Amino acid sequence: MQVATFVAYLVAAALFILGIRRLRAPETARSGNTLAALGMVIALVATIFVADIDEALSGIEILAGVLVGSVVGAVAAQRVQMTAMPQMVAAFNGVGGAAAALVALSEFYQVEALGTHPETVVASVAVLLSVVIGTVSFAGSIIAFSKLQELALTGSVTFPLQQAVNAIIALVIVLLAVNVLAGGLLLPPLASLYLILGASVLLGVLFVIPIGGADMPIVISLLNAFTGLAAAASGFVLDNYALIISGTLVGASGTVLTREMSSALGRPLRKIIFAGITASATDSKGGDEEDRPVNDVNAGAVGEYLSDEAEKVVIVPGYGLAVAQAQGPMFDLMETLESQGKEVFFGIHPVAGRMPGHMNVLLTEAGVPYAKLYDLEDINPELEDADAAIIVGANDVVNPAANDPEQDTPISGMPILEVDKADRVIFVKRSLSPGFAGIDNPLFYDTDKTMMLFSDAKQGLQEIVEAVKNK
Amino acid sequence: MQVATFVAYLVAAALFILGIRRLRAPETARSGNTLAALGMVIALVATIFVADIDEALSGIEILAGVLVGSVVGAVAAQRVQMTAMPQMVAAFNGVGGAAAALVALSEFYQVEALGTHPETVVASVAVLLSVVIGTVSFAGSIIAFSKLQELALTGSVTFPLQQAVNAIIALVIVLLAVNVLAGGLLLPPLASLYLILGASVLLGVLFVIPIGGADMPIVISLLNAFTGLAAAASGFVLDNYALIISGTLVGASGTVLTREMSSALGRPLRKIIFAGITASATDSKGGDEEDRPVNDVNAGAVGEYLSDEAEKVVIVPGYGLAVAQAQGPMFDLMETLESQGKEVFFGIHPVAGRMPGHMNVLLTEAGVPYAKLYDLEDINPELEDADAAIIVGANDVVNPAANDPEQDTPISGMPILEVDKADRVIFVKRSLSPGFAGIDNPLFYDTDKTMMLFSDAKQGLQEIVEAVKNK
Amino acid sequence: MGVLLAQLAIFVVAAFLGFELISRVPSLLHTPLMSATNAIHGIVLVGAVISLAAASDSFTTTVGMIAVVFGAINVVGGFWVTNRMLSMFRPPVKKVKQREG
Amino acid sequence: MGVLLAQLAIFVVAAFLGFELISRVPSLLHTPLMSATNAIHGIVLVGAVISLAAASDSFTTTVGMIAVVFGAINVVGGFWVTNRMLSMFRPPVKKVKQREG
Ligand SMILES: NC(=O)c1ccc[n+]([C@@H]2O[C@H](COP(=O)([O-])OP(=O)(O)OC[C@H]3O[C@@H](n4cnc5c(N)ncnc54)[C@H](OP(=O)(O)O)[C@@H]3O)[C@@H](O)[C@H]2O)c1
Ligand SMILES: NC(=O)c1ccc[n+]([C@@H]2O[C@H](COP(=O)([O-])OP(=O)(O)OC[C@H]3O[C@@H](n4cnc5c(N)ncnc54)[C@H](OP(=O)(O)O)[C@@H]3O)[C@@H](O)[C@H]2O)c1
Repeated sequence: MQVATFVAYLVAAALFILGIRRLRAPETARSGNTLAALGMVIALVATIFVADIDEALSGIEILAGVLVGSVVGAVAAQRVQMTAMPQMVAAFNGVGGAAAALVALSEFYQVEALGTHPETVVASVAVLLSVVIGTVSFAGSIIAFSKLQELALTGSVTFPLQQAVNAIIALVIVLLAVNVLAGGLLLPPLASLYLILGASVLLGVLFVIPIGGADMPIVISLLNAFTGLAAAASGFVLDNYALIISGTLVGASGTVLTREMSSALGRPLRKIIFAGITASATDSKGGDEEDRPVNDVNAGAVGEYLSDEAEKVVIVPGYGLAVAQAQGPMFDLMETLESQGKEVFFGIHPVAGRMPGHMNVLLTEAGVPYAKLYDLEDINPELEDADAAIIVGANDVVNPAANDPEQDTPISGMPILEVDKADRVIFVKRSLSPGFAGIDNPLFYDTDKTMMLFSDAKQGLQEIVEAVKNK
Repeated sequence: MQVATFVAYLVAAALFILGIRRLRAPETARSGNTLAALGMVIALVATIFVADIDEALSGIEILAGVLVGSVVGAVAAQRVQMTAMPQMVAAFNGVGGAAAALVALSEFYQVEALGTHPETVVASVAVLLSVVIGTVSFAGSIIAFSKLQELALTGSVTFPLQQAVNAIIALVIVLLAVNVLAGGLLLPPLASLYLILGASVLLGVLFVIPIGGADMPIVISLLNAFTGLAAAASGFVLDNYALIISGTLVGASGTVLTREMSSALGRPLRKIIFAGITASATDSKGGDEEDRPVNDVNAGAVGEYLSDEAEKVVIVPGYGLAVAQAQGPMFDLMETLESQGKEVFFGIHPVAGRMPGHMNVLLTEAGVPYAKLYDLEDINPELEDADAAIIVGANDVVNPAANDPEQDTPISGMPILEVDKADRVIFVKRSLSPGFAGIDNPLFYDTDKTMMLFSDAKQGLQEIVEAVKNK
Repeated sequence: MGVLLAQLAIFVVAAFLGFELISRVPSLLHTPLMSATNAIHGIVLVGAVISLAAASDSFTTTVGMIAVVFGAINVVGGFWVTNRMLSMFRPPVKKVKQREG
Repeated sequence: MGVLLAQLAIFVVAAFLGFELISRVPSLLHTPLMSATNAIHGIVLVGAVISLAAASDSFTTTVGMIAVVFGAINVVGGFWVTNRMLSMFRPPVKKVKQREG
C-alpha cells in the first residue's frame, strides 16, 4: 500500500470518529454527518486513484458501478417519506452487508480458482466471518424491510422448535467452516463456502421473522453493528486499514447504540431476540372493558371547549399520528389555536411512535418550531396548569397504568406524560383499543375529565380545526 | 514477538482502558486503579518470561532492578504525606520520563556501537522523540518537585529574554536531530545524541522555572502527558505494542486532563506556560487596606458564640488548612460541636487548596465522613440558614469580589461559597493578606457580621475547641 | 505475521473507541445516529472497488460489480437520508437555550 | 514498512481513544486520575526490561539497569500512591446517595 493511500485512510477514519462525536448532540449532528461523508469521499478517491487499476476497462466498470449505486441511493433517500425511515435504513444496511460478503467471496474465489490455498488460516477465518455476518445482516435486513413496509411476514411469525432449528443451522455453518479451514476434507472449499452462504441467508431470515414489527428499529440497529463487523472482517481479508478501523468502529458503537435504544424503550435486548412476545401482547385484554361508559364526543364539542375555555393547550402525539400522516392538520391546529391567542405546547415522550426521534422529525417536518417540542421532564410541570391535553393517536405514553404499583405490565415503571393533571383530557383515536403494549387506559373511562373523539387522527384533527375556526 | 506475549499486551492495554474508565467516578475509582495495576503485572510477567533473556546474569539483573525500584517506589508512596502528593506524583513522573529516554538511548547506542546505522529513518525519529520528550519531562518534573518541596526555585523565576532562549535551545535540538538523521554530517550521531540529551535537560528546566508553585499541578499533568508520549515513542523504537498503545493513551488522556484541570481552576494553559504571572499577583494590593477597621476577636469569643448561639455550622477549609496541617484539630472541632448537638457541614470548593481534590483527601484522611463534605452546589442552599460559617485558611473560594461586576480580577466569574448568607462569618487566618489570586476580601471589613481570629490555623482551631469545651 | 498482529491490535483499540464514542446520546438522536453509522460501514465500498479492480474473470467481475453498486447505495443513500433527517432538526439553537433558562 | 504503518494506525486510534476516555471527570478526581495515568506510563518498564535483557556491554547494562529501576519506581510508586489517595475517598456509597436524595 502506498503511504499516500494510507494517510488518506487514516484521515478518513479520523473524520468518521469526529463525525460520530458530533452526532451526539442535536446542535452539531448535521455537521457530524457531513464530516463523515467527507471522510468517505477521501477514502474513495484515494482508493480509485491508487488501486491497481491496470486495465482501462475495470476503471470504467468501477466508475459505472459507483455512479449507478449513488444514483439509486440518492433517489431512494430523497424520495422516502419520513414515516418510512426505518425500512429505508434497513435496506441500506442490507446492501452494505451483502457488499461485505461479496467482497470476501470474490477474494476467496480468486485465490481458490488459481489453485492456491489462502495464505494463512487467518485470511480464511476472515473470509468466513465476513461471508456469514454480512449475509445474515443482508437477509435479516430484507426481512425487516418487508415487515416494516408491510409487504409480508408482518407481526411475529413463529413456528415450533424455532430456537432448535436456528441452533442446528449455526452448527452446520460451523462444520462447513471447519471443512474450509481444513482445506476441504469432505467438500471442496469453494462449494462449502456456497453452502455457508445459503445457510447464512436462512439463518438471517429465521433470526428476524419471529420479531414483531414494532421492535424492528432495535433489530435494525443490531444488524447495523453486524454489517460493521462484516466490513471489518473484509478489511482483514484485503489488508485494508480503512475497512478494519471503520468497520470495527461501527460494530462497536452500533452495539452500544442498540443497547441504549433498547433500554430507552424499556425492551431488554434478550427478550426481543429470543422470543416473539410482541405480537401476542397487542390483542390481550380490551374486549371485556368495552361496555364501561365513556364520554364519546364529536369534533364540534372539542372545538367549542378549546375555543371557549382553554388558554393553555398541550398536544401529545403518538404512533397513530404517524400512521395517519396527520402532522399537517396537527400543525394547522397549532396555528389556529395560536391565532386565537392561546398557548400551545407539544409533549414528546422519548418512545412515542415506533422509532426514536420519530415524533420530533415528523412535527418539525410539518413546520412546528423545534422550541415548542418539550420532552418528558419539561412538559410535566406545564401540564399542571394546562386547560386541555389533546392526545392524538397515542396511548402507552400517557397511560397511568404504568405507575400503578398493583399492575404488572410491559410498561410498568416507565415514566409517562401526566396528562391527567390537565383540566381536560381529549383523546383522538379510532377506538378504545390499546396501543403497542396492549394495556388498557383507565383515563378512557374517566367520564368527567376525558373526552373521546373516535376518529382517524387526520380526519379528526381537520374537523377540530374547522370547529375551532367556526366558533 | 510471540503470540502469547502479544495477547498479554493486548489484555494489559484493555485493562488500562477499563481502569481509566472506572477512574471517572468516585465509586469505582479505586477498582479502576487496581485493574490498571493488574494490567501492568500481566504485561511485566509476559515480558520477563518471554523476552530473550539468554544469560542467567541478565535475568538476575532484571529481577534485582525491578525489586529495588519497587521497594523504593512503595516506601516513598507509603511514607509521603497527603499534603505532599503533588511533588510525589512529579517525582514518579520524572523517573518515568527518564526511563523512556534511557531505553531509547540504549537502543540507539547498541545499534551505533555495532557500526550499523539504525534500520529506518523512522526508528531514528522515534529515538530522538523519546530522548527529547522523556528528558524534558524528567528535568521539568525535578524542578516541579523542588519547587513544591520548597527546596529551591520556589515562586516564579524569570530572567530576560526567556522565551528567546527557549526558542534557541529548541532550534539547537532540531539541528542536532537533523545531523543524526543525516547519519552524522558534522558530528558523530552518538555525540549529537548526547548533546541533545543535555539540551533537553536545559529546556525542561527553563520550561518550568518561571511557573509559580501554585500552578504546578497543571504543569505536572502536562509533563505526565509528555512522559506518555515518550513511552509511546520508545514503543516505536522497540516495536512493542504495549508501549505504543499505553503510552499513547496516557499522552492523549493526559492532555485532555490537563485542559480540564486548567479550566476547572480558571487558569488558561497558555497563560501558565508563557508567563510567570502568578508570583507577582500575590503581593499586589493588601497594604493600603489594612487601616480599615476589622472585628478582631480571640478564640474565647468564637467559642462562646459557637457554643451559645450556633445550631448549624458550616466549615470552609482552604489552602491555609493544608499548610498548617490543621486537619486534626478541624476534626476535633467537628466532634466537639456535634457532641453539643449541633449540626456541622463542610463546604468544599472545587479549587480549594492547591491541588484538585486536596481538601477532600485531607479531611477524609483526618476522619471526617465523606457524606459531610458538600460541594459548591449543595452547600450554598445550606448556608442560608446556617448560624455560623467558619473559614479556615481560605480566601479566594469565599471572596464575594469574584461576583462583583465592577471589579476585573483573576477570579471574576468564578462561583464562590456564599458564606455571607450565614448569620455570622468567622475567619481563621494569620493576617489580612489575601490568597492565591491576591484579591482583597470585602467580608474582612464587615464588622457587624464578621469575626477575624488572627492565628495559625492549627493553633486557632485548637483554641476554639478548648473554648467550646470549657463553656 | 507482524502485520496481522498489528491489525488485531487496531481492531481491539478501535472497538474500545467505538464503545466509548456512544454514551448518553439523547434518544431523540438515536435514529439519525443509527443511520449515520450505517452509512459509515459503507466503507466496504472501498473494498468492493479494490476487489473489482483485481477481478480477473467474469465471475469475480460480476460479483465485484454488484458489491460496488451495493456499497455505493449504502454510502450515498445512508449519508443522504441522515442529512435529510437532521435537516429537520434545524433547531434555532437560541430558542432551545432560552427555553432551558 | 507494513508493520510501521499499522503501528501508526494504532497510534492514531489510541490517541482518539485517550481523548475520548477523559470527559467531564469531577474535579474531585483530577489528582487521582493524574496519578493513575502517571503509573500507567510506567509501562516503559517493559521496554526497560527488554533493553536490559539485550544489553551487551557495561554501558548498555548500566543504562538499562537505571531504566529498570526508574520504571519500577514509576509503576509501583504510582499505583501505590493512587491507591492510598483513593482509599481515603472510602465513601459509604449509601450515605452519598442518601444525601442526594
Ligand atoms: N419510539 C420508538 O422508537 C419505539 C420503538 C418500538 C416500540 N415503541 C413502543 O411504541 C409505543 C409508543 O406509544 P404511543 O403512545 O406513541 O403509541 P401506542 O401506545 O402504540 O398507541 C398508538 C395508538 O394510536 C392509535 N391509532 C392507530 N392508528 C391510528 C389512526 N390512523 N388514527 C388515530 N389513531 C390511531 C391506536 O388506537 P386505535 O386503534 O384505537 O386508533 C393506538 O391506541 C410505546 O409502547 C413504545 O415502547 C416505540
Ligand atoms: N485546588 C487546586 O487544584 C488549585 C491549584 C492551583 C491554584 N489554586 C488556587 O488556589 C486558590 C485556593 O483558594 P483558597 O481559598 O483555598 O486559598 P487562598 O485564597 O489561596 O487563601 C489561602 C489563605 O490561607 C491563609 N493561610 C496561609 N497559611 C496559613 C496558616 N498556616 N494558618 C492559617 N491560615 C493560613 C492565607 O492568609 P494568611 O497569610 O493571612 O494566613 C490565605 O489567605 C484559588 O484561587 C485557586 O484557583 C487551586
